[in-house]
Amino acid sequence: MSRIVTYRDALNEALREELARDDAVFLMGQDLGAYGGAFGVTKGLMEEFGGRRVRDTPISENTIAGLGVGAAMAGLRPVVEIMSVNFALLAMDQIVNHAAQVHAMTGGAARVPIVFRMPQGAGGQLGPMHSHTWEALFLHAPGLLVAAPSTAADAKGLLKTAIRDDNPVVFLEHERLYGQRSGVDAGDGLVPFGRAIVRHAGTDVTLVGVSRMAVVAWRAAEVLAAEHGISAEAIDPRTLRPLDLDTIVASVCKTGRCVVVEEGWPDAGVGATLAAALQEQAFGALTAPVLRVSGAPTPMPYNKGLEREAVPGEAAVVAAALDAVGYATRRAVGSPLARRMARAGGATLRTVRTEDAATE
Amino acid sequence: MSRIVTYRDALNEALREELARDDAVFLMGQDLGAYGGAFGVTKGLMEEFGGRRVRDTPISENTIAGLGVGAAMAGLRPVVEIMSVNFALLAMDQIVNHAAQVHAMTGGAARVPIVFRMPQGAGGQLGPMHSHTWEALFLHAPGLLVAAPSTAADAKGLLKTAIRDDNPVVFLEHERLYGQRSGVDAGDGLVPFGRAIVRHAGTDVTLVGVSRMAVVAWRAAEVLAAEHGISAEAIDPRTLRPLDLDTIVASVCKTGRCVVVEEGWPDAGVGATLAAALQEQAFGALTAPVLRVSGAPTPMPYNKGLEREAVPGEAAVVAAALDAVGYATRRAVGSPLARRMARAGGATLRTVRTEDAATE
Amino acid sequence: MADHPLPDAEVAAEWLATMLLIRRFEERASALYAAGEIGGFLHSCIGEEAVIVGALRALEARDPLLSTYRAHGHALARGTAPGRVMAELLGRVDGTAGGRGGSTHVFDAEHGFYGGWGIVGGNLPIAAGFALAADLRDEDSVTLCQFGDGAANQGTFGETLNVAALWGLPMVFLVTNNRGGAATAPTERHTAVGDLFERSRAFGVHSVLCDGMDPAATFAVVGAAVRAARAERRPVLVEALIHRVGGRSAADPESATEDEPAQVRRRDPVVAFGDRLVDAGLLPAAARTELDRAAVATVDAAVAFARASPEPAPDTLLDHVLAP
Amino acid sequence: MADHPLPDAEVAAEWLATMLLIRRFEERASALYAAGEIGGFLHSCIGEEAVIVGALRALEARDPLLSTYRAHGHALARGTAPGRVMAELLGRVDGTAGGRGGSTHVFDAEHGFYGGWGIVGGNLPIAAGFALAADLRDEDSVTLCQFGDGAANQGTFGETLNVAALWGLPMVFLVTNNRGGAATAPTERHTAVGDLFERSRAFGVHSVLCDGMDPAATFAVVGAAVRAARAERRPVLVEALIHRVGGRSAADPESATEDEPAQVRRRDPVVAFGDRLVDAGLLPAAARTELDRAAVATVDAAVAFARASPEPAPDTLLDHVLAP
Ligand SMILES: Cc1ncc(C[n+]2csc(CCOP(=O)(O)OP(=O)(O)O)c2C)c(N)n1
Ligand SMILES: Cc1ncc(C[n+]2csc(CCOP(=O)(O)OP(=O)(O)O)c2C)c(N)n1
Ligand SMILES: [Mg+2]
Ligand SMILES: [Mg+2]
Repeated sequence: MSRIVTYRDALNEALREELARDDAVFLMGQDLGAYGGAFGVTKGLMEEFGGRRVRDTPISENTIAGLGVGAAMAGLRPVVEIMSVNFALLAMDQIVNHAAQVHAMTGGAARVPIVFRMPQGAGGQLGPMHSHTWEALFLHAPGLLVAAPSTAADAKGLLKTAIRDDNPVVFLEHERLYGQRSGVDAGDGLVPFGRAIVRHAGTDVTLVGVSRMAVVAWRAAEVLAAEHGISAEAIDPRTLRPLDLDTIVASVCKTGRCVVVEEGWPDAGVGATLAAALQEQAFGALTAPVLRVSGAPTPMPYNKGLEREAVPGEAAVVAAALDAVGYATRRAVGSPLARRMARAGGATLRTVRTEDAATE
Repeated sequence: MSRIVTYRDALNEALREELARDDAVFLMGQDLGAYGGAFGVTKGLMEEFGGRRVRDTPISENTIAGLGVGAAMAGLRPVVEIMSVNFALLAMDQIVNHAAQVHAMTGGAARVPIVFRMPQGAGGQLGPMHSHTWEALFLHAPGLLVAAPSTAADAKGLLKTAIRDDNPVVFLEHERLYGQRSGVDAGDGLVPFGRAIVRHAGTDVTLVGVSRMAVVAWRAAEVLAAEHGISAEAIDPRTLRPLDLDTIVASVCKTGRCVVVEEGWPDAGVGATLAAALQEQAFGALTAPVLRVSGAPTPMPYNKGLEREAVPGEAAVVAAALDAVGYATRRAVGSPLARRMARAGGATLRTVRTEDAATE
Repeated sequence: MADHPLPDAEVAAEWLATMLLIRRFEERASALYAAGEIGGFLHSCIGEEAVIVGALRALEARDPLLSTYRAHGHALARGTAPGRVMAELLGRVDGTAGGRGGSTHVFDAEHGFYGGWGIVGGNLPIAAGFALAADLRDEDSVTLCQFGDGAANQGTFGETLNVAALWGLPMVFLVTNNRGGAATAPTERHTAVGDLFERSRAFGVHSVLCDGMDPAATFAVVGAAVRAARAERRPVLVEALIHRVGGRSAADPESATEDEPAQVRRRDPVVAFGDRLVDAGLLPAAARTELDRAAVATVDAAVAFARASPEPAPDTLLDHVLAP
Repeated sequence: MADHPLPDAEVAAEWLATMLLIRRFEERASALYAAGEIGGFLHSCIGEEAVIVGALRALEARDPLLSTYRAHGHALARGTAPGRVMAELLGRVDGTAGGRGGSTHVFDAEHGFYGGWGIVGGNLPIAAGFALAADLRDEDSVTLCQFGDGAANQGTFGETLNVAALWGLPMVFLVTNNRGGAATAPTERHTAVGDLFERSRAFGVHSVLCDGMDPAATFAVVGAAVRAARAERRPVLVEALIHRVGGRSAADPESATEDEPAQVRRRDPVVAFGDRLVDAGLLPAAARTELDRAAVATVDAAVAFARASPEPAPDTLLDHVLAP
C-alpha cells in the first residue's frame, strides 16, 4: 500500500522512525528543534524525542560538524543538519579533512557513522550565498558517500539507509522538491545505496539526471516521446558514491547516446565525472559524445529570470537529446554562448548546440 | 639570457619583484615573515619589505583569507599563503562563498584581486592532513582562476600574472617541485594565463599533465619515444581557468588519443573535466577513449610505499598511453583493481588495463 | 535614553527623517514581498532605525561600512538612492548590484557601503581587511562592521577580534544584540555568556555597551569608539542592545497615538525619538508629520523607479563572473 | 613546584618511569628521523613529559583523550605498547594505524586514546563530540582535549568553548601554553591577550592555571578539573604553562649532572622530578637509574618490534577508505 506524501514529510518520517528504532541516533542543527527546521523537515521531532536528541545549536557550522564526528566516533549516529549547502563551506575542514578521512587514517580502527543533511539548489531566488548545488564538492572526497534523492520514497528510504551506514554520508536534499508529493510504500522502505533506477525506459538516448535534475530528465523523456517520437531512457542514479555505473553503462550500450543533467557547475562536476567514465566504459557503443547540460558557471543570481536561465530545464535537456540523436559531425564547435561559458567556466561547453551540429 | 634557478627561488623572485613594483601588493600567512615560510618561499622578503607588507598571521585560516578579500576589495593586492592546501578547507567559505562571488554578486561593482598561494601534493610522507592535490575543489567554482605551474619559469611568470590579475586566483605550488631547477629568462618573465605549452611534441598520443604531473607526463613521453617507439605529445595546461582547451583539442585531433594525468582524486576531478570536454570537442577524432591516470581515491597514507602507490608515476602513464595506442576493443571491462577503485572512488576507473584490452 | 544630549534641531530632524525613511521603506518592501513582487529573502530593519542612524552618523564619509543580510537601512542612511535599493529588491538592472544580489546583498561602494553579506560571521574578516588596507595605506579611515549577536558564536568572531587587536586595526565592531538569531531561538539556546562585550575584552578588544534603541545614545557611544579607533589605531567593540518592534502602525505617529499604550510607543525607536524631539521643542509636531509624508513620498518614488527599471537580459547571465 | 604534594612512592616511581619512557622514546624517534627511518613530520613531546603524565594520571581508564600532532607521549602514557607507536612512526602494519597515520595520527581506541590530529584546532569540536556522546548515553566519563596555545586563535576554540559551556559538556580543555606556535613565532605575534584562561571565562568556561612542568601540580589541577567536570557536568579549561627543553642529555641523570648548571637541570621536567623524588627520599638514586635503564630497554624493544613489522602491501592501498 502506497501513500502519497511530500518529500519533506518523507524525510520527517525517516528521521522519526530511525530516532524511535535506535537510541544512538540524534539530530543537531540550527533551529531544527522548536522551530522545526528552516524547511520544516524536523517538525514535531523535538516534542516527540526531547531537546537532548533533537538539538538546536548555535551558528557554528564547523564545530557542529565536528561535534558530530566525535559523537560518531564514540558510537552514536548523529544526523547533522547544515541549513544550506552554502554554509557547509564553513564545515569543509570537519567534513573532508576529518569525517571523510578518519576511517582510513586510523587504519580502519575508527568509524564515523554520521549523516550531514544539506538542503541545496536554486529556484527560490535566495541568491549567491544560499542557492548552490554542490554534489561535486563532496563527491571529490573518496571517504564520503553522497546521496541526492529526487522522490519522496527515495528521500525516506535513502535517509534511513544513510543513518544505518557506517560511513559518513553527505545527504543532499533539493529545496524545490520539499513540497513535491509522490508515493511512499508502507514498511521500512529502505532504499539501498548504489542502485540506480530507470524512471522512463527508452532505446534512443540515455538521460542521467542528478538530484532535482532527475525529475527534469524524466519530464524531458516524456516530452521527447510525445513531441519528437524519440525514446529516451531516464535514469536517476540516486546515490553518487557508491555509483551504479553498470546500469548507466548498460543503457548507453543500448542507446549509444547519453545526456547528463546536473544543476551544479560543470567544471570538476558530476556530469564531467559521468561523461569521463562513460566514454571510458562504453567508447565503442557511443555514436555521439556524452553531452552535459549543467548549471551555468556563475554564482547564482537573485533575479528570477537570470536564476531560471542558470538552471537547466526540460527544454535544454530535450535540445541536448536531439543534438545527441542527430549527431553527425566529426567536431562540433561551440556557439558564441558556449564559448563565453568556456571562458567563464573553464573547460566546459554546456552542450553542443543544434545549429553548430547542422553547419557541417 | 636564461638562469637556472629553483622553483622556490623563482617564486621568491616573483614576489620580490611585485612587492617592489606595486605598493598595493602585500603578503600574509603563517610563519612567512621571520621564518621565511614553511617551504622557504618568502625568505628575506620581510627583511626587505618590512613586517607590515610581509605579515605573519595567527593560525586562523578563514579569517586570514577574509582579511585578504576585504583588503582586495579596498584596492590592495594581497597574496595570502595557506601553509598547506589541506588547511584551505578551513577557508573555503571565504574563498568560494566570498572571494569567488563578490564580483558577480555586486553586479561587477567590486573586484577581488587576491592570490591564494597553496603548497599541495604528496611525496613527503606528510600523511592525510597535509598531502592532497586539490585543483578540482577550486576549479569547480566559476569565479576563481586556477594556476598550477610545473617549472621555475612558469612559477615565476604565472605568479606575477596572478598578482596583476583583477580576479581571485588560487595558485597551487607543488611541494615536490620547490627544489627543482630550471631555466628562467631575464626580463619581467610574465606568463599569460590560459596558454598551454607543448613540452614534448608528438603524433601518436596526447598526454596532458597537471601540476607536478606535467613533469611526469613529459618524462613519460620521453620513455615512450625511447623504449616504445611511440611519439607522444606532452602538454602542460599551466592554468586550469582559463583553460587553453584549443591547444589540447588540436593535439588530440592530430593524435586521436589522450591520457590525462592528475595527482588529485578522480571523481569530480580535473581529469574528468578534461575527458568530458575532449570527447565533446573531438569526438570524431578519438580512436580510443580519453584515459585518466589519477591519484588513488584515498586519503593520503603516511607509509612511503603506499604513498608512492597512490601517486601516478611515469610507468602508469606509459601503460595508459600504450593502452590508448593499442585500443581495439569496443568495451573495456575493468580489472579487479580497477573495480575496487570504482567502489572506493565512485565512478572512476583509473585506467583501462592492458590485460583487459587484450582479452577481446 | 535621556542621558545622551540631543543634537541641534537641524541634525535631529535629519536623523528622524532618515529613521522614517528606513521605516517606510521597510514597510513597503514587506508589502511588496507579501505580494510576490520581491522574491527570496527579505530581512527588515524595522526596529533598528535608531542604531543604524545613530551609528552611521558617527562616521565620516570615507569610513567603510559593512553590514549583514539586514542592510537596506544601512544603504539608505549612507545615502544610496532609495530607488536603487528598491530596484535591487525587485531584481532590476538599476539595483545596487544590477539585480544580482537582491535584498541580502545591497552594495554601494560610491557611498562607502560595502555590503550586504549573507554568511553569518562572514563579514567580520572582510571588514578587518578594509581596516588593514587603510592601515597599510596610512589612511585615517575607520571601518565599521555591524553584525548580530548570533555571529558572535561563529569562529570568525574570535579570530577577527584577535587579529584586529593584535595588529591594531582601526575598526569598530558594532553588535546589534537582540538576544536571538534567526526566527526563534533565544540567546539562551546559543550562548552561555550573554554579554558579548565581555567576550570581546578577552580577545583584547576594548568594548562598551549602548542603548541601540536611542539614536543619540548610539551616536555618542559609537562616536567615541570611532574617535578612539581613529586616533589610537585600535579596534573597539560596541554592543548595542536592541529589541524587536511590532508591526506597521508603530511608525505612524498619528495612528499610533490612539490605540497603543505609552509603553509600546516608547519601545518603538522611531516613535520615541519623534516624541522626544517634539517634547524637547526641537521639532514642531506639524514638521514631524511632514517628515513622515516626505518619507512616504520618497518611497513611492523609489518603487516607481524600481518598477520602471528593466529586468536584466538573459544573455547577461555570465557577465561579471570574471573581471575583465 | 613544591606547592603540590607528591604521590606515594610507588605511584611516583610509575610517573617518573613513564616520563622517562616518553623521553627515551622521543630521543630515539628523533635519531631514527635524522637517519631517515621515519619520514614526514615528527613532533616531539620532549619537555612535555610532566604535563602529559600529570594530566593523564588524573583520568579514569574510561575517559576519552584527544591530543594533537604531538602525541606519542599521550599514547605511551595511556598504555599503548611502545612497539605499536614506534611501528606507526615507521609506517608498519603493526603501527597503531597500520602505518597509514604516521607520527601525526597515533590512535588507540582500546586505551581510550582517540588521536593524534593534524589540523590545529580541529580536535576541539571532535573532543566535544565525545563528551556529548557520554552525556547522551548518561555515562559519567570526562573527555580530556589537549591542544597548544596556537589553537586558541582558531575559530573552533571559541565555537567549541561556547557550545561546551552552553550544553554543560563534561570535558576538560588542556592548553599546553609554550607561548608559541610552529617553529618560531612567539605568542606576541599571534595574540593580543596572552592569558588563555581569561579568554575561556568569556565563553563561560571556568578556567585555571597550572605549572605544566610539574607532574604533581598538573595532576592536582587537572584532577580537580576532571572531578568538577564529572560531578557538575560542565567544561573546565586548564592552562598549563610550559617551556621548551633542550636536547638529549637533559634526560640522562648521570650525564646531566656534570656539566649543566642547576638552573637548566631544574628546567627539565624529567630531571627535576627525578631529583625531587630522590631528595624527598621517595626513590633511591639507584632505582632512578634503573628506571631509566628500563625505559631505554623498552624503547630498544619497541624499535626492534617496529623494524620487524612488515610494510603494508601495495594492494592494500584502498583498504579502509570506506567502512564495509
Ligand atoms: C553561516 C550561516 N549560518 C546560518 C545562516 C542562516 N541564518 C540567517 S540569519 C540567522 C540568524 C542570525 O542571527 P543574528 O546574527 O543574531 O542576527 P539577527 O537576525 O538577530 O539580526 C541565521 C542562523 C546564515 N545566513 N549563515
Ligand atoms: C589548520 C592548521 N594550520 C596550520 C598548521 C601548521 N602548524 C602545525 S603545528 C603549528 C603550530 C601550532 O602551535 P601550537 O598550537 O601552540 O602547538 P605547539 O606546537 O606549540 O605545541 C602550525 C601552525 C596546521 N597543522 N593546521
Ligand atoms: Mg540577533
Ligand atoms: Mg604552542
